[in-house]
Amino acid sequence: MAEDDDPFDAAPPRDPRSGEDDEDALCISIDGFEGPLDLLLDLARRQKVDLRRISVLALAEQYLAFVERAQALRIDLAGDFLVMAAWLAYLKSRLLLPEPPADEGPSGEALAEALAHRLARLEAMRRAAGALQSRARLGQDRFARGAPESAERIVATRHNASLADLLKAYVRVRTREAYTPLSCDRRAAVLALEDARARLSRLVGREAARMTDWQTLDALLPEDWRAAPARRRSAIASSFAAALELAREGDVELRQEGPFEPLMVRPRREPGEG
Amino acid sequence: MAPDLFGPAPEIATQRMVEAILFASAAPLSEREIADRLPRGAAVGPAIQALTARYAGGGVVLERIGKSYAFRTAPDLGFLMRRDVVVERPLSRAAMETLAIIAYHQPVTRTEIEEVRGVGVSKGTLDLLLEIGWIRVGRRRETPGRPATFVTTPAFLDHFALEDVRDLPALAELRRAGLMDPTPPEGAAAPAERDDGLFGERDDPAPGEDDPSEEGA
Amino acid sequence: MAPDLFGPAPEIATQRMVEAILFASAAPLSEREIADRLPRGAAVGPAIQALTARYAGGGVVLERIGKSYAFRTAPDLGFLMRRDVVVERPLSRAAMETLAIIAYHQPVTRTEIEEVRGVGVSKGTLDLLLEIGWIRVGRRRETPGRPATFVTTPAFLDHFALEDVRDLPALAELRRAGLMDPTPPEGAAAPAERDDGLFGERDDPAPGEDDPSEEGA
Repeated sequence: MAEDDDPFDAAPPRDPRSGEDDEDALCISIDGFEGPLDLLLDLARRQKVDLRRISVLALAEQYLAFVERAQALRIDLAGDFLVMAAWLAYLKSRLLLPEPPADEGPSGEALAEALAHRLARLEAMRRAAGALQSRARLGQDRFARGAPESAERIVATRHNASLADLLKAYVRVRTREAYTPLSCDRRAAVLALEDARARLSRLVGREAARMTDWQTLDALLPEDWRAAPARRRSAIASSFAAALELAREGDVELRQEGPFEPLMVRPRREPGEG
Repeated sequence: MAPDLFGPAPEIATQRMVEAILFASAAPLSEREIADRLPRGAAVGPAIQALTARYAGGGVVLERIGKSYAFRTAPDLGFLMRRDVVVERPLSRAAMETLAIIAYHQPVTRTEIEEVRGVGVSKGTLDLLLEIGWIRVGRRRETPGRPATFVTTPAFLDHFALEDVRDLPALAELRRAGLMDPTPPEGAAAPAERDDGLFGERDDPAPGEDDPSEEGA
Repeated sequence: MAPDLFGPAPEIATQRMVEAILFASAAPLSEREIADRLPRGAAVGPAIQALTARYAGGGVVLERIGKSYAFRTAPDLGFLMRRDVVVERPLSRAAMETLAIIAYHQPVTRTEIEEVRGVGVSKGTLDLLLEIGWIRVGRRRETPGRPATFVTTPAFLDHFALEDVRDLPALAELRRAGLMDPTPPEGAAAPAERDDGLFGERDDPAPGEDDPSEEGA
């Protein structure tokens, strides 16, 4: 590593997974690598030069050798490791063979340079992560006032919620929705007109004595059909239709003050009764 | 550690250390307790005296409390600390979900919120969000019944450090790469889960329920 | 209120008050927040400057964190307090790298993070960083699919002792070396050189899917 253009003023962290520099270290399990790029970076570091000056050809050969050895040892390589191997084999051929006519896409050199650049970028961020971690961190190296003072008077309640809470709530809602069994919904969400009518007629008949005044249709909905909106909607629709039928047959009277006002119901009274 | 710690005169070094320890401590500390944290042999007493003198007259003073010491606001500045504060309280799950739906689907009617949530939304929940100032009543929807809609406010953006509601990640983005864990919560499939209001109390829209949205717009 | 408040010269009085307010608060405060608690017209800026100079080199220093200020123990004295620290589980290497990429490349999309790392952002990583409060959602990128972006927060600056994101270690050098750009410097590579498909699968967000902006007001 060329010390003079090292932006982080520190030797790159030694990757504990790479162990010693001997070739056998390459036999380590690939489990330690997060992906082909991670593995390539580890191989590139062994060249001990600035990442932008590595020999991509040598790197490609090392990678291919690694993959070959892994396959000889019957280690299962994830697909992306093999895709990278195929691409590096192609790159190697482009680097070794004479350049084809210009219109055949990027030159081998350009591809190699792009790869080296990618590795340098990843390396830079890896080093940056290390540099961040070694800063004087709050709660480890720097400390806030241990006993913040306040003679506070509580005047209001503020509701606290973080963006993470908000996003989670949304995913939760949408997920719950996706998992709600449809069949269950369908069966449960419809109050049959017959049922509504039977219920309303029984209620009106039985309550006739006590039900002296108008009541909202809402108040007459079955108890367990009031909460969930879908069930409630269905119950209102069925009960309304049932109320219309009963009114036509002369059992109840209906009244509504205006559009969208509550619908009122009462048992039909004999003329002169009220 | 700090190799140059004893670069300055030892009494200055000790003073700095005592200052830091007292500052970071949640409770007053005795000379003994301070000494326990310092390199062996540090002279705590003189350091405390020097600090007391250095802070005297400033906005913060080093006070002796019994046998212990602590930094405190200068007594004449107490009025600065006696501010009116607000206690923070987490938002209920129901309110959080309602808010999230409004944020993502605005302008949205109450019925639409209920459709997305799969459970009723109590009036108290919407009232609370209106009261906090994170939502407001938007334009009425031009559909039968002309229901009121709800939208989020600038205060909402402010609180969640968002520049625009459009910046909220799409559901697909949240799910992909597990930005937010999408495993269904237990009881996810329970069809008629009740939204029991904010803190358990006030759970039912009052009969003759006056939707807060009716007044708005 | 304190009647003798303006006994000393006003700038000294302001300095004392600013000192008291900042000292009493564990969280960083902006000039604005400080001014809100002071008598009208108090010059907060000069007081902060004077305090910064006065505390420099001591065991406690006045730090600037973004647009805010806070007293913190001097970084070289951490060892004195460390024994009281609740040991937090260190972030995974993946999470730390993701954080670094967000910090250095902000605003950055998830796909861009994956391009740098060469692997998908693992489940829960962004989640965790959001929850810690070191990152937040930025403006959507105005490219096809309008992907969400991520940026760091003031809490990130505070935690890592940065005055500003421009002060990230070696940022200028990395920029000069072209390492902040997705392609090699001076367009040496063929123009069509985009490394998609070959390495990290870049799955672009499906356009408009569940995008709140589509339905938004």
